[in-house]
Amino acid sequence: MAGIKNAQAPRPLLDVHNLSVAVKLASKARAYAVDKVSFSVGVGETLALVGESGAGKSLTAMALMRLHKAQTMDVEADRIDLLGRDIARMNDREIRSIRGSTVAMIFQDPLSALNPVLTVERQLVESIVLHNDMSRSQARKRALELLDMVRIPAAGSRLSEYSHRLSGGMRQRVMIAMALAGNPKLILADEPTTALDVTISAQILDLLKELQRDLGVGMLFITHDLHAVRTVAHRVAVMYSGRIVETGDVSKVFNDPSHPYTEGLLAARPHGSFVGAAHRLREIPGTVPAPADRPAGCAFAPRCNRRTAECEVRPPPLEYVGPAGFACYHPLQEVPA
Amino acid sequence: MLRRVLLSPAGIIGLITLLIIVGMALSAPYVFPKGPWSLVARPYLWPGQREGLIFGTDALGRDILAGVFYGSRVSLLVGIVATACALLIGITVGAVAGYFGAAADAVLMRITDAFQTIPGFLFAVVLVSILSPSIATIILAIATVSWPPVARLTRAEVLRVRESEYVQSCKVIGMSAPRIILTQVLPNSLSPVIVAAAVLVATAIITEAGLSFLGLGDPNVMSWGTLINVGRPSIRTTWFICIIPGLFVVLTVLALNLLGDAINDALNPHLRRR
Amino acid sequence: MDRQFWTYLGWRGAQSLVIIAIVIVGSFLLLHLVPGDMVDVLGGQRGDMDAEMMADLRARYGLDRPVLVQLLEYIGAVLRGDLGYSFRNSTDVLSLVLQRLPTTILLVVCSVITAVFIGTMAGVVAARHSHRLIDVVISMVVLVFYATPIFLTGLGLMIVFSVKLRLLPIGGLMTPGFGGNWLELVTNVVTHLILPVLSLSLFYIAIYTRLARASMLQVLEQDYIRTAYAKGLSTYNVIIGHALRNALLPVVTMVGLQIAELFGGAVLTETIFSLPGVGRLAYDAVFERDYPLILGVLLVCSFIIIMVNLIIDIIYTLLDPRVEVSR
Amino acid sequence: EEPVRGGEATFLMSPAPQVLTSAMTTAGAEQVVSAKISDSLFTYDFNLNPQPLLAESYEVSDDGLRVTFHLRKGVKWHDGVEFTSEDLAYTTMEVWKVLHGRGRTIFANVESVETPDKHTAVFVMRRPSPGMLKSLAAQYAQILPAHIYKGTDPLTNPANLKPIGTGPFRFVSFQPGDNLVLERNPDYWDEGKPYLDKLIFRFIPDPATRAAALESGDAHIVPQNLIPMADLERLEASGEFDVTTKGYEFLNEMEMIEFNLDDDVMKDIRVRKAIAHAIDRQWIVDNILFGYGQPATTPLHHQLTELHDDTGVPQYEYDPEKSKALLEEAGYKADANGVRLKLVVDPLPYGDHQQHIGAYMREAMREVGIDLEVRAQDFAGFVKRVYTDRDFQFTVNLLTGGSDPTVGTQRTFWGPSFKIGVGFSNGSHYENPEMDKILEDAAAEMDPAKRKELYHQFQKLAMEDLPAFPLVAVESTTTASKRLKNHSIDANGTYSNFAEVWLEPAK
Amino acid sequence: MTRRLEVADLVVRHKTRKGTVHAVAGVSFEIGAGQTLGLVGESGCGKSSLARAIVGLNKPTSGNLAINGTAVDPRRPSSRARDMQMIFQDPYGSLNPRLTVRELVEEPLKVHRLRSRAERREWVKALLDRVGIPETMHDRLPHQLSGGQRQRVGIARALALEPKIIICDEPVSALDVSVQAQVLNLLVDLQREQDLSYLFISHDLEVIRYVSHWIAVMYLGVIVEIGPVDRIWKSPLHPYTRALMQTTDNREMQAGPEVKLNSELPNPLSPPSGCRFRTRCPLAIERCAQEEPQLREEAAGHKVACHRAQEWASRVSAAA
Ligand SMILES: Nc1ncnc2c1ncn2[C@@H]1O[C@H](COP(=O)(O)OP(=O)(O)OP(=O)(O)O)[C@@H](O)[C@H]1O
Ligand SMILES: Nc1ncnc2c1ncn2[C@@H]1O[C@H](COP(=O)(O)OP(=O)(O)OP(=O)(O)O)[C@@H](O)[C@H]1O
Ligand SMILES: [Mg+2]
Ligand SMILES: [Mg+2]
Ligand code: NI
Repeated sequence: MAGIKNAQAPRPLLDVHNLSVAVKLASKARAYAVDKVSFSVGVGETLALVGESGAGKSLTAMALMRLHKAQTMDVEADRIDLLGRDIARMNDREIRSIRGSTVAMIFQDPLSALNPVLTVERQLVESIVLHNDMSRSQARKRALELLDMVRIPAAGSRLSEYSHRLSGGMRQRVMIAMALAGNPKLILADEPTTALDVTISAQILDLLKELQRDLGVGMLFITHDLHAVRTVAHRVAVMYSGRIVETGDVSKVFNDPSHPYTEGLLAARPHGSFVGAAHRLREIPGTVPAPADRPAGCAFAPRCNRRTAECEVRPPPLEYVGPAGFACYHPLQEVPA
Repeated sequence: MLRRVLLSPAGIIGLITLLIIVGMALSAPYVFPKGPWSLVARPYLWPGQREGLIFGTDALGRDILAGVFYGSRVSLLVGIVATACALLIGITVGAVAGYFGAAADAVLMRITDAFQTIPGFLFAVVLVSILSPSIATIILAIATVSWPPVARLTRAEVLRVRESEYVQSCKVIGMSAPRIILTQVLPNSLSPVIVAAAVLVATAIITEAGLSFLGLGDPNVMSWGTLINVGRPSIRTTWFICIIPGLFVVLTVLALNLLGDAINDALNPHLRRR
Repeated sequence: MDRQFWTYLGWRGAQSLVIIAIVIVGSFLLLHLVPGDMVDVLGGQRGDMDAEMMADLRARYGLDRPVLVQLLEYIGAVLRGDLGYSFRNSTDVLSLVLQRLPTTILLVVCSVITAVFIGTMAGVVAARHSHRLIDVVISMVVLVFYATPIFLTGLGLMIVFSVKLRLLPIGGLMTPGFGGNWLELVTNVVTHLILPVLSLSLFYIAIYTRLARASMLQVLEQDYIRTAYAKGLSTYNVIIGHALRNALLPVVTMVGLQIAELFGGAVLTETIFSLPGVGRLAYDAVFERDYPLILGVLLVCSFIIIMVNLIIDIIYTLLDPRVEVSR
Repeated sequence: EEPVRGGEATFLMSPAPQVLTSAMTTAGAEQVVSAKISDSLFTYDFNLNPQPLLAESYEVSDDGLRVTFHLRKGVKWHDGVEFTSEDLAYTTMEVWKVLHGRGRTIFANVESVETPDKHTAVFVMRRPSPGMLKSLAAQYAQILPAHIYKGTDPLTNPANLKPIGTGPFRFVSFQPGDNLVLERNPDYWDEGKPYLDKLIFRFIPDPATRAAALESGDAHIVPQNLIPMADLERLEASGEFDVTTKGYEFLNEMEMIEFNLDDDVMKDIRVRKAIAHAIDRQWIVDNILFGYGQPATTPLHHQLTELHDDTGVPQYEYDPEKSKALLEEAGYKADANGVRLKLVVDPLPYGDHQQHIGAYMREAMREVGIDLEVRAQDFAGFVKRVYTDRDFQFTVNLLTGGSDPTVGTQRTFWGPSFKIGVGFSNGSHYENPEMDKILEDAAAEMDPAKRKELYHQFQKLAMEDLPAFPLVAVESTTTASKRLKNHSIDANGTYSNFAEVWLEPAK
Repeated sequence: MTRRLEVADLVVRHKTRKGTVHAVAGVSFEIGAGQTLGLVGESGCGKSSLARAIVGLNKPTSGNLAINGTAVDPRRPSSRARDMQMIFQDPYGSLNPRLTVRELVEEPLKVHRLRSRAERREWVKALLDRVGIPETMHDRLPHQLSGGQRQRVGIARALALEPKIIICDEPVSALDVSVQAQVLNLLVDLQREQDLSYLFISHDLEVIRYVSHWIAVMYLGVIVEIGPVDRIWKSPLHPYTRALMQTTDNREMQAGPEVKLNSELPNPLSPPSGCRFRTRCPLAIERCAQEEPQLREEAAGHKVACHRAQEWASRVSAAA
């Protein structure tokens, strides 16, 4: 399937330069769970951030909104431009003022992300009142509108419900409605469908895609589901152990990957049946290193069959070829010397 | 784990204090070979009033320091034995109720509830006085009123562990229920109970002191409670008789709690690191 | 509150009945199987009762029949709302207990409220600044409270505030023979209660502080707190609006579990501050082998504790809509 | 000093009274409070001579079989009804003789009470009872209003909790277990009295709290050793409080060892003597009683000045060597640890003193090779063990001697008073016909000199046979604010009616 | 082909305070030697309940079970252990955190008192070697292993008693994609080597397709479609199966009615009357509400429970 084509070159909405997140470990050492990642999201564009568990996707999103745990983590960044303002230099008040209004978030597990003891209405209205100059009754009306917008049937009666009474899909819709309450320009969606069933997940992906198109917001879509990336994203950035190893248009990256990891990831997914074809899946040997155990050079080197001595010395830089880029000394397209 | 405990300042302070008190308990017969009861001087001597009697004498002219030394033996003994009994009852009840559920659970938990709805200390007072105060009845009474929380805690943990996949997997490999309880469920559900045990010992020591305060201590056994009881009527004048052993109670309880907290902290990240 | 809630309540009610039955049978048998009965004590105190007179008394009080018969009769009487007669006090047990109950309830309720209120506040503050100086200070202070036996706290407070400073009365529930309007009466009772309540609640303040701190820390880790921050709420609003209510849930549960202990602790407090409550009533009754009275006190206390627990369950249901699922 | 009218005095007690009349109970708390509400026939001076109260005078016939009381006229019950000889007759015959623990003994010989007129009552005796006249103070002989009690069950009469008396103070309110409030009786027969407007009793179980209450000025008077002895010195030294031992002449408490003569070991008088010699009673007086008492030389308290006489009475001075020799003689050889025999003592669980004496004895006995265990139990357990199960070796008991040997001491040594199940009777199970005869004769002897001689024989014999060993004659203390006057002016002390008590206004 | 496992009319009910859930409402299937039956369905449709009932962790309400042709009382979870084992979903929760890798794998042998100590050691070593756990890790505790390694230990443990049937309840759902492939390959290899039969549960259709010989689709406690992997993949007949296929990259599915789901699973406490799927089915007709469709064979081994299945079946066969 083809990725969604984005007609004109996007105006940058979010421009991140060398964002790092250092995690303080028990032994007082620090490890970079996110290591100098740079990316941008254009207006009306969806950038998918994919990678396996522990790659640092969530931390990246958290760090942008400064929602990381300050006691155990430090965030460093050269620059994080959001609509021309550098949010890396903002103080807490300023950050708070963009949370929910300019940037909204959707989380992976809607059950735990909704407050269990407050009604849907209370939580929705809270967001609405916070970011719009509205009375309570106006806010209630707006809440109903939002629930309709995310296609919750019988929205009126859902307002007084508690989250545990809603189904998984419904909860995620409520989360999305809450995210939309402040009319954000950018939505950070952290694995919004991972906790959901395939059928529901498809519905939510459709909804997100539609909303994003209709409202023209930018979206940073975090996932490890490659199929989901194809469905909703324009561009994709592949993360591996805290670094972006490859980025580019979805169709380019998926159909013609440059980085061996990207390729391995794509090939590891079952395609077809072993019964007839009797083929085995492509394995990537080993496991993702934890940030503290990351080797000096290319983080993927220990698992890579193309590695050379060079790979183990210094991490390869992310090099751009047009809009696409990859971080590998031995990309797949490399003409063997 | 010990290392983790020792890494936290609270753990170290707690452990050292406790070791000192245990040391006092062990060394008592050597330091005071004549025992805690011998009448060494005039009653109500103030601390330091007479050389060699740094804590003074009690209402009968016994050396309070000796009493404190010997008292630590009894207080620790009461604390530990009562806790051991409470743990034995509580863990058994909790494990059976939690693992087998259904009728066993209903019956055992109602009994536990019944014990929990009777005011604990009051019940201990009733028990000790009708059975007549002795170290055995005091231990019995304390154990009787302190097992229900252990049972609840164990049950909750067992319920959690029972549903875990590794217990399921043991059922699938054909392990018998008793063996599962003993080798799988209990070892994995007792950490919070161990933490609670430290606090239980502390509570037992306080309860013993409280009972003695009401005159329900064992008169043949020198505990901190005994001293407190002896000193209590004259607390307005010779407050030290009451306060010194009282401070030791406070210290021990503090130490046990600090240690319990440290163990808890040491166990927790371990469990959370998944 | 829907039907489910009422079914649940009915279920809890049934459980409570079973518990009370266990308490009755258990304590009755316990008290009747130990040596020494009320007549022994009576005989002892009167000094010159002969065996016949004692046998007479036993017959009169029904103490000469088989224990099981006595038990069945007792249960029958309890069902009729009759807790027996305290011959020592020449009054029926129920009215005796009811006369003393308000004092104890006042003491316990005030202590619970104080402990929960101060404890939760301290716990929230400590959690909010966890691992900083204020947290350490709160934790240590509270631990010392926790480690100090109630009687030491009580006597200490009394010596300082009543004897040395002469700020507060020494004991009792109110000035004997107090006559005044209700406002003066309330003031009078309050001044009498300050020290007992404080000494009883200090221990529990510690428990609630630690609990509230732990629970707050745990709640602050939850995803919905992150959601609240992501909405753009201020820390204050997040804590008050989102975290507190969730953090209170274990506190509420703990109140239920601890109410019985507080009644127990009341024995000591009432003794030290000479409050005419049920704790002291029971304590005196024990020494006089006034079995109907001891039983009555235990029973009424259990009953109240069970009722309190039911109320707490209802509060819990109001605070946490998930109960219908989790219980 | 000129008494001042007015003021409220607070009286601390423990335990709390359960009812407010003492006509049916021997419990001390009831006696103290009811004496203020209801007057008795007499009060007693320090030498235990009766002083008129409701009885203006009395006479005894020569054979001692008719005792006539002339009652005071114009005395009214608090409800306005006149007090008459009918009240006395009713109370004597239907209450004291039937329901009062001591009364049953004291008035055992009263056959009937004749009431020739409203103000004369004649006690018709079966045998002379000289001791009876020592026992007509309020604590043993509180008179009840016949118009309220007659025809009811006195034990459950509601007036027990809302008493109607003839005394200087009227009932106002009673919070069981907490306080009792009395007010001045304006119609009191002794016009002008009482001086106090209000008398408040507070029942405080904790000794430290009592001391604190006295010190903080919340209370004015605390009777009967209810202030810890250790505090007395300091309180006295403060200059604000008085400590007095006056006013307990009728009480005559004695710390006494009762040996169980049914016990194989205790049967042996050498062992009993050995125990007696092993105890330093002066130590007990000095260190446990803080000097409030004397080593007892006979079973009769030294405050019973008329009868107490230790001339020629065998004494058991503190002498461990003698004690060891006696044990040796009795066949108890020391083992490797120096232990000759193991014994158990049961101290009466009432107050701390017996426990402390027990604890002291454990140490003292060790000196002579007796390994002593001090058993703990509560009051009920003690009574049952000693008087019903008789499962003990010896006790440390606190026995009330009373105003006359017939009231108290007699039951400990008189054979017939041994009854299973009866508390504080003849706990030793001592039976000696000679002794029985002496006691019976003495009880009925009208001639004071002969009576004294009989009791002297009693004291000698008791100390020879040693069924019980009197340790210490206790002197009880009353601690009171110096502002409170006239509270211990007769033998009844704090048990008297407090009509004379007055409170100096605070400066 | 021998029948390893036969399940007939299995019913599992869970009593809850709110009512009774018919988690498995009459399920029948069989698995042959060396074959895999893949079981898919949405969360809550009863897959785990079914699996647990088969291994004896749940007591089924009714139904029959036969292993190698011999009937086993499904209500008595006695010694099925040596014929049948299970691999669990959660690689973190399925191993006792206090036992070493070696002990974990040895445990089943000890329980059944099989082999001598030395033999046991040998066997454990061989097993761990086979699943790819290097000897250096044999004395580690579970928390010192990665998710994939744990799952391998779980597999070795399941194989210790040399069972022929293995029930795999979502064995790879919790694993990273790159590790998933390793485990899937291992499972497939083991099957070939040892002639194992799998009941393989997943909600990932691609995974199911990869490992299975047969696929069964479950919906609210019943199997709505079952058949050989290729048939199901290429010509699914049940609208629900078709809806599931839409969520994959299945490009081989034959044209048929477009089924897009817009609603969620109904409350399992009160499943709809008639066809359970009708409330979400865009193709439902009146009959669906009245009559519960039975599994009917539409082609060799391919059974569907849908009143309208024949309509598309004829079209499919026409197209074929
Ligand atoms: N609070 C924390 N303390 C220490 N390390 C952390 C913390 N949170 C995350 N990490 C580490 O940081 C790394 C990145 O975590 P992150 O949550 O961003 O991964 P992710 O890509 O979102 O994974 P997933 O797909 O599982 O959500 C991981 O190795 C994780 O162990
Ligand atoms: N122990 C239980 N008690 C009560 N209800 C249960 C229990 N186990 C499962 N259920 C219910 O039975 C139904 C089927 O659950 P089951 O776990 O078998 O589904 P599943 O298909 O395995 O789902 P998943 O894909 O989420 O694992 C669900 O509605 C579930 O709520
Ligand atoms: Mg994440
Ligand atoms: Mg499942
Ligand atoms: Ni595609």
